[in-house]
Amino acid sequence: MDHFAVWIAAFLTMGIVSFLYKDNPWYKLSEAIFVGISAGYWFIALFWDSIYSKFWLGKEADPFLWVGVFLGVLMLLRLIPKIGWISRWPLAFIVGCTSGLYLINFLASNLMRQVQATIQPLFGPDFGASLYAAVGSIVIVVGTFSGLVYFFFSKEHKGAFGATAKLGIWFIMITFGASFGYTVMSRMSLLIGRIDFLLTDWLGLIR
Amino acid sequence: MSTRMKELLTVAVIAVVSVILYLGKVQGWMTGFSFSPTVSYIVIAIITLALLYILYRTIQGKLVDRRTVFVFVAVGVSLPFFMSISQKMPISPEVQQLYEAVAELPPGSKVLVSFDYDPPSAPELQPMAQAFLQYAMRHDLKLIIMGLWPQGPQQANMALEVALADPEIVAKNLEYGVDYVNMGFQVGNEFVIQRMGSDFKSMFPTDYSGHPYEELPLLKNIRNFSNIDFSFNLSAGYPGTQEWVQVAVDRYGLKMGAGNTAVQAPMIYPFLNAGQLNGLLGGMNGAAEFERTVGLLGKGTRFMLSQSFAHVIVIAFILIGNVAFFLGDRKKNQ
Amino acid sequence: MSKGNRKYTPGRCALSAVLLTALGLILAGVPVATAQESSPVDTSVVTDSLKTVSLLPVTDVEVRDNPNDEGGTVRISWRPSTDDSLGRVALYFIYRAVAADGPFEKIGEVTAGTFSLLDGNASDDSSYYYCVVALDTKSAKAGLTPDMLVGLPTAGPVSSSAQWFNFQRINTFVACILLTTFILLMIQQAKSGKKLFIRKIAGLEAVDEAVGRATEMGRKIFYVPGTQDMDNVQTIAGVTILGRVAEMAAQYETWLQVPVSRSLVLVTAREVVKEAYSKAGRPDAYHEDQVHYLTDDQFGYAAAIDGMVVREKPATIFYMGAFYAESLILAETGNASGAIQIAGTAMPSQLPFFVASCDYTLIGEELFAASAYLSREPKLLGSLKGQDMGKALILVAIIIGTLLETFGIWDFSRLFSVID
Amino acid sequence: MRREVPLFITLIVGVVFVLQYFIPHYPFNRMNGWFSDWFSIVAAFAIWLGALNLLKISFMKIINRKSDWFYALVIILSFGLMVTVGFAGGEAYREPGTVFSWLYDHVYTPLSATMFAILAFFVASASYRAFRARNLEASLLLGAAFFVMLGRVPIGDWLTSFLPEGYRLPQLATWIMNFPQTAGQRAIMIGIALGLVSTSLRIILGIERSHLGSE
Repeated sequence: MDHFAVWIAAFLTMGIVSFLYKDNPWYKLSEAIFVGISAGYWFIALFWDSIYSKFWLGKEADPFLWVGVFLGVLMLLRLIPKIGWISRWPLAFIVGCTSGLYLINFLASNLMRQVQATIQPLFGPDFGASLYAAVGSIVIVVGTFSGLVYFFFSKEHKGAFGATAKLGIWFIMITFGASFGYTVMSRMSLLIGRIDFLLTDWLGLIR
Repeated sequence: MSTRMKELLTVAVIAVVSVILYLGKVQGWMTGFSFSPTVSYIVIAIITLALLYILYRTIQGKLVDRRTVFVFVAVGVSLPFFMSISQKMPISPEVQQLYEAVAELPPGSKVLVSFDYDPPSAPELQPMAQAFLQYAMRHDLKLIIMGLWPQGPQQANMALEVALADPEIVAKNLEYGVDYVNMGFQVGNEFVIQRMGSDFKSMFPTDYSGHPYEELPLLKNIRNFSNIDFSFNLSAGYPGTQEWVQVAVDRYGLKMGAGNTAVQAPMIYPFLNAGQLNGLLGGMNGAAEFERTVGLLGKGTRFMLSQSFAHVIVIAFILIGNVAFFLGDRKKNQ
Repeated sequence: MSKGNRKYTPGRCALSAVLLTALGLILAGVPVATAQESSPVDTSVVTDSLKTVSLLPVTDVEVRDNPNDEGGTVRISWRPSTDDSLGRVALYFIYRAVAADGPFEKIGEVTAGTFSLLDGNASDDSSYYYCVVALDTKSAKAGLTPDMLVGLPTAGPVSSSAQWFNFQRINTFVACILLTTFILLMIQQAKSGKKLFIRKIAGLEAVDEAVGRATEMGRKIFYVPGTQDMDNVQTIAGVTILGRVAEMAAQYETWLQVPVSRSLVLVTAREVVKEAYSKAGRPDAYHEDQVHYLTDDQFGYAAAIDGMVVREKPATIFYMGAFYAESLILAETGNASGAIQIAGTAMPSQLPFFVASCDYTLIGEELFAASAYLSREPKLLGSLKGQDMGKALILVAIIIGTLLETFGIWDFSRLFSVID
Repeated sequence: MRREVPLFITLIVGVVFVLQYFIPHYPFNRMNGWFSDWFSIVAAFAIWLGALNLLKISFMKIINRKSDWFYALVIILSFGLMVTVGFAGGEAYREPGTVFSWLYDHVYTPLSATMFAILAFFVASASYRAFRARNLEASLLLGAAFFVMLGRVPIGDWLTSFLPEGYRLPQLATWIMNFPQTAGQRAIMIGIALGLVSTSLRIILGIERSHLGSE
């Protein structure tokens, strides 16, 4: 059985890999299995984790949970074309909650907190410790400032303003470059992990 | 040859190769196969020559097909598996910072470890998880494990299995429920973190295998984050480190370190810089460095050679592409 | 446009800002009135039982409800024991009881040098008495028995309570009000006919061209709204932009296909596309299965779209919303198939690849500006302008703050602190 | 009714959910949790819509004998299989040893892990094809990528071992990550936060409403 399992896994692995050469029946088969199995997986996982565990799992259900059930039922009314429009109510509810929550979360953690971290003495405690540290805190202030200027929509990027915006886009490009380097690192690691599976578990070449 | 014939031929070749591979595995023809250092250097030289050939072709104006690039990546990542070349590795400050934060915890401190990833990201995060759990157990830290991703607790169990097999840890006779617990998965993303901030138990009435909260001695005095001394978050995306920082660190003042996939890591640096995090492990390289700092070499270290190769190959292709671009440009200008 | 929005005149905006702030202050005042009086303790008495284990006196124990929280927490603080500075104290033990004379139960310990503790295990319905003892290393190891605490000075009674306003968050509250005011003000100005300049966003200038190209080639347009659900604002932004794209597609009579990975997105996207087709005067051209579901799984979704792109060869592909690792799989396959690609996301880690593999990319904030930019509705453009005012304020704060901090005049950054 | 009620609902819940951040008192302190419960319940109901849509489209393909109808059949069968064993497995459907977990470990996991891993190939081909030092901006991107990629693997340290300690590639990479990268990242983050706040406001106030459809 174990052999069989490893071979199935290897067969599907190679099916996906074969797409790199070109689209082919092997890939199409793997893709169809993937779509079906994963849709089934989420269907089942949502049922047990979101509904069963909340209502049947022997604990006392919070009465407010029924609001969710009510909204869910309204959502399913979409299946009846004539009154399908009622499903906009739960949708409006979800969108309203999301907007409210995100507004606050991002305002506090991504805006306030990051502005706070940017405002610091230009010559910080590490100043003079090394060349890197000395330049570092100045770079942070200048980079964040000019980067924000780039995102101005209502002013033409001309003159000194334009020059600052230009500096900003340079910083953003360095950020992208660093991000790119890290992503390469990450993706290669994943491939290494997969090749480890093929060489070790499937072919048994490496102990 | 018609397309149909080609397809049939491909299927036949794959079938034959599969049979050979199967027999090879059953008979153990090549188990434990590896290159000697000399062979390793010859292989490296061949790869370099091949890259130079591609450069030559590109200069002549023939861009290679993307599939050639694919083959190089596959070969360049696979071959180092058979090589044994040792590499020196410097430790970056963010890894050192995490190590120090953990090392200064007194024995018996309660550490919350959240496993927020699934099997596809395991190559990067599993080595970190293993090294962290093993180090924590060797230093008598109490571990409370949980997951915001459904598959997280399974990954945690795999890492625990490895850690508990360590002879030094076996000697400590650690007991489930007293020295470590796995609380399992809970749906609700960042809202789980928020509820834990005020009431741990309401989110995890039972542990992964169904033991009630009250019956686990380790959890006796744990009501919320104020009872946790340190937390370590292993994250591959949403929900992950950003959400932990937004809720647990910013609102409840939890002390936290993080291990991230390399893709996530750059986004986490502003949090590190703002002092919201105590240390960060980024990607497999972070894992390897951490393994070195705590002196527990594992898969992270072993895979670093492949990682080096892969990076060099990608850089080589960027350079080759740019050579083609500049030469092409010059031609256009003439 | 609609009558409902008339009410946002500048005057009213300012008024409501003032009122809301006042409301906040009033609410904030509530806990001040109800907070328990702290009770200083007479610590001159040190009993014999304490001396035997060399307990050291702790002075001025204060207990009070922890402010700005949902209740259940009491803050205990004390003056350092005189022996603390001499390095003789190892630990402070903190005890709690429901009656002044015990029985006391240990609820925590802190190391020397820390002079406060939060008791998070309190119940709002009962009141408590606390006592704090300082111990040296030897007696800390030996431990204490409850009877040793008899006669020890206690602090209390105190009970925890929940507050109606978190005063520590007043700065976020003010920021929220300010931004809202800016945006509403600018919307008002825009509606009154003031011309607002918006700089060019290259990615959005190209939308028209991209839709037109699909029409010329007689091929499809794919629109991918990301892999996240409707509880992500990026998805909402993506779906909103879908409306503008669908309107153009309807005008050009080009087949627009929207594969989605979440059921709620399916429902929403259908509403949007249907609305767009009828707005463009082509309700008959709308077909429900234009928007269809694949799977909730990130990579299952990517695998399926890859297959569709290779087999159906769309002329144009849009990626607008929240994307993770699938971004590159999708964009590279689309690129290899020769489609024009326009992407937009606020996920910084995915942006470099969109920049590399797509023809145009909306970076971060530009994604949120897109729907305003495409529709050119004054109300939406006004909100962009309001957003910029917020940005200008931040820039000024960075300059002033950095100067103040560099010359050590004032800790300006504290204004932005959000830590509770 | 079709439009006003949803707009009203959005307005009310949006404002309440903004205010709950400032009000620690019950019931506001619980709202976050309720929302997450509600959302997951609604999503669990709504997935019926998605699943039915997937099945409908696949069935249509089979009935109309469109090209590739065979794969549509595979989708239906594998979906049916997963759902059947998932329900049959009961509460413990995910425990090791069940058919569901077998399918998860040996079908689902290798498929998604491989899909994730082939990104490595795409990264390499995108690097070769698309990352050109066309102008100063692109050169900065490439330069940063170059230093970070080399600086994060042992070979970078080896290549610059002739430089004094503290100025080698790994330290340079660390510096890039900690300062210019952080600055750029922060500008993007603050910008996104502003965009998000303004989009959320537009939605709450009903200025942005196309997601609610037509009359």
